[in-house]
Amino acid sequence: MAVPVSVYLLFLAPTAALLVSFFFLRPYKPGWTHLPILASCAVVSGSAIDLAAKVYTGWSLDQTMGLWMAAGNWSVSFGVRIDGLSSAVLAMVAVVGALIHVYAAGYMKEDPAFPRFFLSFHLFYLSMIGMLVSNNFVQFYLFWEGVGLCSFLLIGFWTHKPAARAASLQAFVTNRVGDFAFLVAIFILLKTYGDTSFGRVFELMAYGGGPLLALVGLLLFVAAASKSAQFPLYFWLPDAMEGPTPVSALMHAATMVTAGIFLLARAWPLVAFVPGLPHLIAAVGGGTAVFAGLLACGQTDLKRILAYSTVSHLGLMALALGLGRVGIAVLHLIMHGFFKAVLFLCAGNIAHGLGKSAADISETGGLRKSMPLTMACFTAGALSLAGFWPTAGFFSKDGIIEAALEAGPGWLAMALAAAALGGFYISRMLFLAFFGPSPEQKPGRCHEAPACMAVPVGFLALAALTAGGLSHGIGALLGIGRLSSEESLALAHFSWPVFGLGTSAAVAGLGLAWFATMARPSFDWTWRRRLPWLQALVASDFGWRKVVALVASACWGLAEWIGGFLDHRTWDGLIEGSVPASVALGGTLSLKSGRLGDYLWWILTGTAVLLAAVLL
Amino acid sequence: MLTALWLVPAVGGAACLFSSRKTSRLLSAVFAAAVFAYSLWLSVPYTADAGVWGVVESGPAWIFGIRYHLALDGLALSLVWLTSFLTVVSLAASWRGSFSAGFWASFLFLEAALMGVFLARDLFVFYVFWEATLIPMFFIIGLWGSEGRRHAAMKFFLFTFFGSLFMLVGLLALVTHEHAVSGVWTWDMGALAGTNPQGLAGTLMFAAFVIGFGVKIPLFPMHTWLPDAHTEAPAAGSIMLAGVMLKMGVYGFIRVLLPVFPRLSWELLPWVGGLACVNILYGSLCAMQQKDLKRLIAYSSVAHLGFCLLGVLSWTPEGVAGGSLQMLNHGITTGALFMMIGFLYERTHRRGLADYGELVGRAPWLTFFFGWAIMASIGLPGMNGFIGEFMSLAGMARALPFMAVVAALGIVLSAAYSLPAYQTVFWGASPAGSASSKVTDLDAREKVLVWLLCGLMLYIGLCPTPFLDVLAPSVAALVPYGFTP
Amino acid sequence: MRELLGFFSAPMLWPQLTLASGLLCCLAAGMAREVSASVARLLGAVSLVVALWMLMFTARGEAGPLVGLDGLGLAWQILFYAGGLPVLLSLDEDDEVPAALLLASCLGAGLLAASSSLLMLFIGLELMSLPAYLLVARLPAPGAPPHEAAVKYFFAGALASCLFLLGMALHYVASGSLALSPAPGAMGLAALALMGAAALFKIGVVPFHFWLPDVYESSAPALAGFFSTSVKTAALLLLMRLAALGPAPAGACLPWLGAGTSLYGALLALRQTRLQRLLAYSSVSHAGILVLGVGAWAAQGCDPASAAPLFFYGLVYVFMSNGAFLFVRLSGLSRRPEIAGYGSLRPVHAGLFGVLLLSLAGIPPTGGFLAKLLIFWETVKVGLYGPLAVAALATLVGLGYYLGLIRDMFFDEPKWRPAEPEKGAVEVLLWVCAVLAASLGILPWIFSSALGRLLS
Amino acid sequence: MREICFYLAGAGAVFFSALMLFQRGLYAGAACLLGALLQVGVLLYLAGSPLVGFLQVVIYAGGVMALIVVAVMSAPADDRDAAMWGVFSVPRPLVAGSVLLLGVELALACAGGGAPGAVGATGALDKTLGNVLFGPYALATEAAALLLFVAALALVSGPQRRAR
Amino acid sequence: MTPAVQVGLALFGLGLAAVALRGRLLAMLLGLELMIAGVTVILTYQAGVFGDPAGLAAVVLIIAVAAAEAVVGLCLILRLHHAGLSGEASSLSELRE
Repeated sequence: MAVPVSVYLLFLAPTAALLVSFFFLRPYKPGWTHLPILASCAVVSGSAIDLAAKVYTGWSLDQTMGLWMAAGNWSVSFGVRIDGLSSAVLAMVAVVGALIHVYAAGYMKEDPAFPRFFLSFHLFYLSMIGMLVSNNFVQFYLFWEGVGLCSFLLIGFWTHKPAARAASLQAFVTNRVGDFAFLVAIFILLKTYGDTSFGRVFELMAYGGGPLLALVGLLLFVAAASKSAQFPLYFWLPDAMEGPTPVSALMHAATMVTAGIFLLARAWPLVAFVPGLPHLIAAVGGGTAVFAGLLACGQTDLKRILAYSTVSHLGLMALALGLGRVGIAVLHLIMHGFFKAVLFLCAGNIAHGLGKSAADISETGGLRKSMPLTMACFTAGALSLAGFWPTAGFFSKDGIIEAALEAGPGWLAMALAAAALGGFYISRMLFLAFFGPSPEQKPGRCHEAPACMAVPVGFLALAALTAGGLSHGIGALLGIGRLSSEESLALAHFSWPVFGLGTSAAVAGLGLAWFATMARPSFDWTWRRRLPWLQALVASDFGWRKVVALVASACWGLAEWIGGFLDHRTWDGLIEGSVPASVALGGTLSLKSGRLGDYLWWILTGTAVLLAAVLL
Repeated sequence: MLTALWLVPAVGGAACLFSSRKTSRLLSAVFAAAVFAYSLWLSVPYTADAGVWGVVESGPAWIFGIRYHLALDGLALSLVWLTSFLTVVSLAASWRGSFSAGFWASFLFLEAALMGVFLARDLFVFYVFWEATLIPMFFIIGLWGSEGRRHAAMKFFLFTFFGSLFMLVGLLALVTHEHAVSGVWTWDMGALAGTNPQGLAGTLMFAAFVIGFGVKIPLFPMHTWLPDAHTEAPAAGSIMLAGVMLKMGVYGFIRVLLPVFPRLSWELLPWVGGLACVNILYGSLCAMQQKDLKRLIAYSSVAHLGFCLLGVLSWTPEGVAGGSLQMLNHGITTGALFMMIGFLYERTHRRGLADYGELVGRAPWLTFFFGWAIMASIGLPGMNGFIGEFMSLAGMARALPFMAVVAALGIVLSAAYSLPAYQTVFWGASPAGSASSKVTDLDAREKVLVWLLCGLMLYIGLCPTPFLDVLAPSVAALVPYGFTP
Repeated sequence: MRELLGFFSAPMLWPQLTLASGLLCCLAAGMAREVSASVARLLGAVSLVVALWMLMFTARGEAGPLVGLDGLGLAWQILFYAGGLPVLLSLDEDDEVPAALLLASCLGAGLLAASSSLLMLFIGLELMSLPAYLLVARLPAPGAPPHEAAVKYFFAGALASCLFLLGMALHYVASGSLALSPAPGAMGLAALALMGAAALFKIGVVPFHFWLPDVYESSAPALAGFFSTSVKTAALLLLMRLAALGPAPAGACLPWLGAGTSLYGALLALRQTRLQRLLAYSSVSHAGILVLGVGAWAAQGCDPASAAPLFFYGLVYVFMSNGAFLFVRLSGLSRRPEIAGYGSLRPVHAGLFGVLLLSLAGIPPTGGFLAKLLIFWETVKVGLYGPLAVAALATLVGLGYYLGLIRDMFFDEPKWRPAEPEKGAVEVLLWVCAVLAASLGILPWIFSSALGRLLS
Repeated sequence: MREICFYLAGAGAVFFSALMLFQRGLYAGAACLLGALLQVGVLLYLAGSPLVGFLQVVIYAGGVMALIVVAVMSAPADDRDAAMWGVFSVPRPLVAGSVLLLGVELALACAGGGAPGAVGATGALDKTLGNVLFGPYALATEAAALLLFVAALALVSGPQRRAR
Repeated sequence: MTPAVQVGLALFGLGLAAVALRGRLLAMLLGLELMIAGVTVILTYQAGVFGDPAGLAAVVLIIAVAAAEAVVGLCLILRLHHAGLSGEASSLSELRE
């Protein structure tokens, strides 16, 4: 099967751009580092769209490209798989990522470490692209970890900030917990089938697998939960806001957090194989969606609100997935990419306008006058997030509600709660940031973003409003070269009850937000003062952060105990102590008198012992 | 001419010893480079021959069944490469230091002894070279190390000698056992392979070998010499110590223990493999709380060698190949890390984590490369460390899945001990009185060296097949002895 | 009369006769006023070398009730004479008497090797020991308390001789002959134990060893080297002869005795602050390994041909120990701390000593390693794992002080300026000893065939 | 008769030895030893080896004892006092006793009679002794002679040697 | 065990006791002589029993050797005395451990 040039370009363009930038531009023209990278983004986007178009025509590709490692009859290969799932997500990631690149070029222009930023940024992008087109689990893992590495580098990009360092470390280590699960899953697959390519594994699954195969789905879910910030392991994502805003945008919209959901969608046959696991995923996802939505309502930092909102939406995707609606989950993933990118970039615009790296709600307000474009774009994103017809968010969120409705009232309640909460927190943010009362300082101080930042935001806002039109196309795309069952990939059909439920939830959220911010401007601050325990509860994520801190400090304490007390003092001390001990033993054994008489007595004793030994 | 591989450096060492300070440095470089070139050239006859033992060299029979017998297979070849390469790197890394002739000579002597270990096919010859490695390393640590060098050198020698005694007794018992069975006195590894002693005597022999090789690896709980030795050794010494000398233990497992005791090593896999798992977890946990960069890397070596051993013990092609490759990988990666710490130490004479901070601004290249090597060390896919660990654990997962799972926890811990240290030193705020102000970025010589090593890390990470191909015949020759499920 | 002459023409005694005539020539030359003592000593040394050379032509066999030379005795004479050479060559006093006494001592060892009767064994032992007592008094170490060691040595040695005599008498009572033939009954066993005690005393096995460090410490270094090699190996031969006499279980305690001795010696050496005393305890430790080897040899049936490991150990030890004591002599060091930094003052001498220490410690590729390996191997062959473990532990402890010396020599800064060492014979001897001690580990094929011929 | 004589001499030897053990003074000890050695001489004589007995008496009771006396006399001054005859409490009865005992034994021995059962009295051995010593045992004899020579050397060469 | 052997053993034992118990070097030397005398008794009588002239020859040689030994011992003691040291064994304990 011929591999189209576009596939090669997906890898070659970023690699070439990185090499050129690293070796030639960074040392000599650091200000130009981004140019080849932006060009590469364009090439990648073009290739991705080209591939999506090709796939739309019914073409798909699963091709082994080369041997990675081999021993005996055991081997792992490189390969690409371009099918409906990968091409749809790839197109979104490529385009949204490219736009964020453009934005970042403006946003980070002044930073002294601009080249370092851009190189890491593009590597991040490359890793995600590579992951999407992988045709086997090991290669997927390669890029999966590459994403993790870049997130480490970028979250901690401002190395001088202790919080950034801590957040990047936390992100990486937490992700490694998921990586551990992923790795174990791969080992089980290798042990069972001797192969990890998606097509082959799912094919062989029909003939059954070992008892360990049931674990694979679970382990993959753990991996996805760490990457896609599901409940027990979500905590790194809000903290990851310490990175520069474009990083957050890229991470939330395109490159990182979607990886987990994508993995589950990819490996859906494995997940569905385990009885009960889909419902577990749905429960965790729904729970996370509500949990994070509640927390998002209590945040004050613009980016943190968005971060919790991402967690909540990832939960919704997991909910859809768990209910067997992979297509809807992927659709929401794509739509979420558009509107979340716009929201983040707008938040970045605000911070940039304020001349800060992050902005708090208390510092903003009334920005509609000074930043009209940003306000417009943000509104578009917010509407999309809240799921108002006919924005992009509507199409996917309706699907989720429909899926929940079909599955049962409990699931429906979770989905609706998450939707209502989404409506609330995003409207609250919109009102407080743009419409609410200005803080003391003059709003005029704030300025609109420059063109290279505004243009991508505009495009993304447009997408957030209109991408819903693509949903049928995406639905058709997903079916091509599919590995999962047809019904799991089916999208929702419009129905009035669902429309009514979803829209009313969003409206309820919006109304409540208007009531809590515009009607009673002081409410948002006063409850924190009146109910300090509630404030504390929100700050600690309903106590979960404390649990995490406890676990971390327990691990650290264990390391201290083992490394310090057990290893160094006790065991090594024992070994080192053997030297003085043997010297002392020699001292006890020595005859200190030095008298001839004693010598003779010892000789006689020895003789007597010998005699006794011989005779007795 | 395999003899040349150890004789040339030995002669070179002697020549260095008796020449002046300047000349000896040059001389050592010439000899080391020649050996390296020769070791690369050796891959030609090696690959030309289809057999497992590409090049064999055998002397006349000696006393008591001992025979001077050297041979080169893929595994040995890869380690010969590593040795000659890291010797060149070590010498180049200490090029600017003011060392006496003995320093340069010691490295050549060390190279000679290591070559002998990897080439020997006769257990007696193997043991002689095995022990001979201790002498130059003793002097390297003791003469050119840092403050605690006297103590560390003694501890290193005594501790490893302790293990060697077990190995010696095991060897004697094995040879005697073989004589009792076959009526032939032989020390030849090939002849002893498949001897397969059983019962209590066999188990005791097996245990003696495990201790003998385990001390070198170092296998928990025989590891406590390692942090001291690595920490106090000069940078070049640490490179050789971690880069090559630790591999001797795993090499002994592959070369001697597994072929000789196939059944016992399969039956006792839960015990030995369990120790390797403890190595991984315990080493990582110890590394987490170290305040000294070199100690930290040293403990990380404890963990990494656990992966090697697990792979080798799995008796699967991928496990053995992965374990073998991991030896190479660990040599390159840890060698690079110790080298860079050496560069830092050269500038500031400090090693504490708390002595540094904010190096990213002062020494961007160093930051970049150190991060690179750290990533390779924690097994990031795309880097060499991943290939070794992945293949080892994949092999172990086929043998004893539970053990692979426990070992895989090490990848979480590796991030937890490496990255905080990296952040503290290179990213974090520079504390009061820190040595950071004295740090300058890498110069051209240092950069070339680091590029070489880091390039190899990436190359092996993405394209390990050339190396795996070299290893393949040895792996294929070993695995049939095994009792794979 | 014919018998009398036949004796001295017996070819198995030529080396001994050479030594005897060398002894007389040496004394005669010393008496003459116009001949300097060095010439007299040279005559003695020549006679030793000639005796060594004559071993090549010496025939094996019995001659009369007293003389019987087998491969063992022949091989061991190499050790005695080679062990005596360094001290003879390094004497520098203007006196021929010490040289004569040394020759007498070597002659005694030689007679011991060639004897097939307990009586001759006893006389040989005494002829070896009496000059040794005198030499301790005659050639004391610088700064040693006068006479103390000699007196201790004499009284302990005389007591051991008396024990041997009693054993001999009991053996005679039990067997009716003084020949080296087994004596039946409990009395025979008792006799064996008494004579064994004397042999163990001479070897310096715990707890018969207490005289040994005192004597080695207060003898001139080269003389201590002689004691630790020739005298010790002669006693070892005596022990082997006795082990061959006894029933198999009689030798059963030897491995444990030997292993215990090696560990004891090592532990005590660890805490010594005087170099010669340290080396003395190290020699106790080595003697323990040798006795362990004798035990393994006895357990294999006392076949002379399988004594090769013991011989090899003895041979290597001749060079290692003599070399180490010669270094002490050459450097003029007496207290252990004084050795600190010696490596930077006299790198060559320190290097040679380092090689000797590594050999003593048994690190490959030196001769000490191969020697130790062979002994250990013998114990493995007979399954004596318990004593072997103890001996291995002793090796480890031993490494502690040998390596400690190397560490102090090379890793420390010199705190003390030693006297300028003399050039000449001692330095050359040190070189020879070090080179041989090191190369015997990798060159034993030179000996492998010759040794087989010698012992079989 | 000879049997009585044997037991008498044996008891005498043991008695004098035991007496020696408890002597504080050196001269007294030496005298006791002398007594014991003389009794041993008698024992050897009784064993049918008058030559050996004679040698025993000559070498020990004669030569060696003389040397011991010299050594005692050369002891440092403060030490010598304790070893003086004056402190010697049992000399006269002891000397008298030993002389008396010797006389009785000689008389008994001369009185003849059968050899005691414990003794294989063979005077013939004495006669072959020379042949043995200078025949098959010549080497041992020579070695012993050399040993005596060495001992002489020990006495002749003091620690300070004549200057050349 | 004939009476002669018993007498010899007794002499040997008493000599041994003297060596082990007496603190004075000369007294110990006397003990040594006594031990040797005991051995000569045993050997002589046993030679008679066996009718073996070699046994007698051994006795003669032992006497000679013992004499040489005594001479050496006395010589050492004399030197001690010359050096002004007392003949007490316990005074010689400078070398120890």
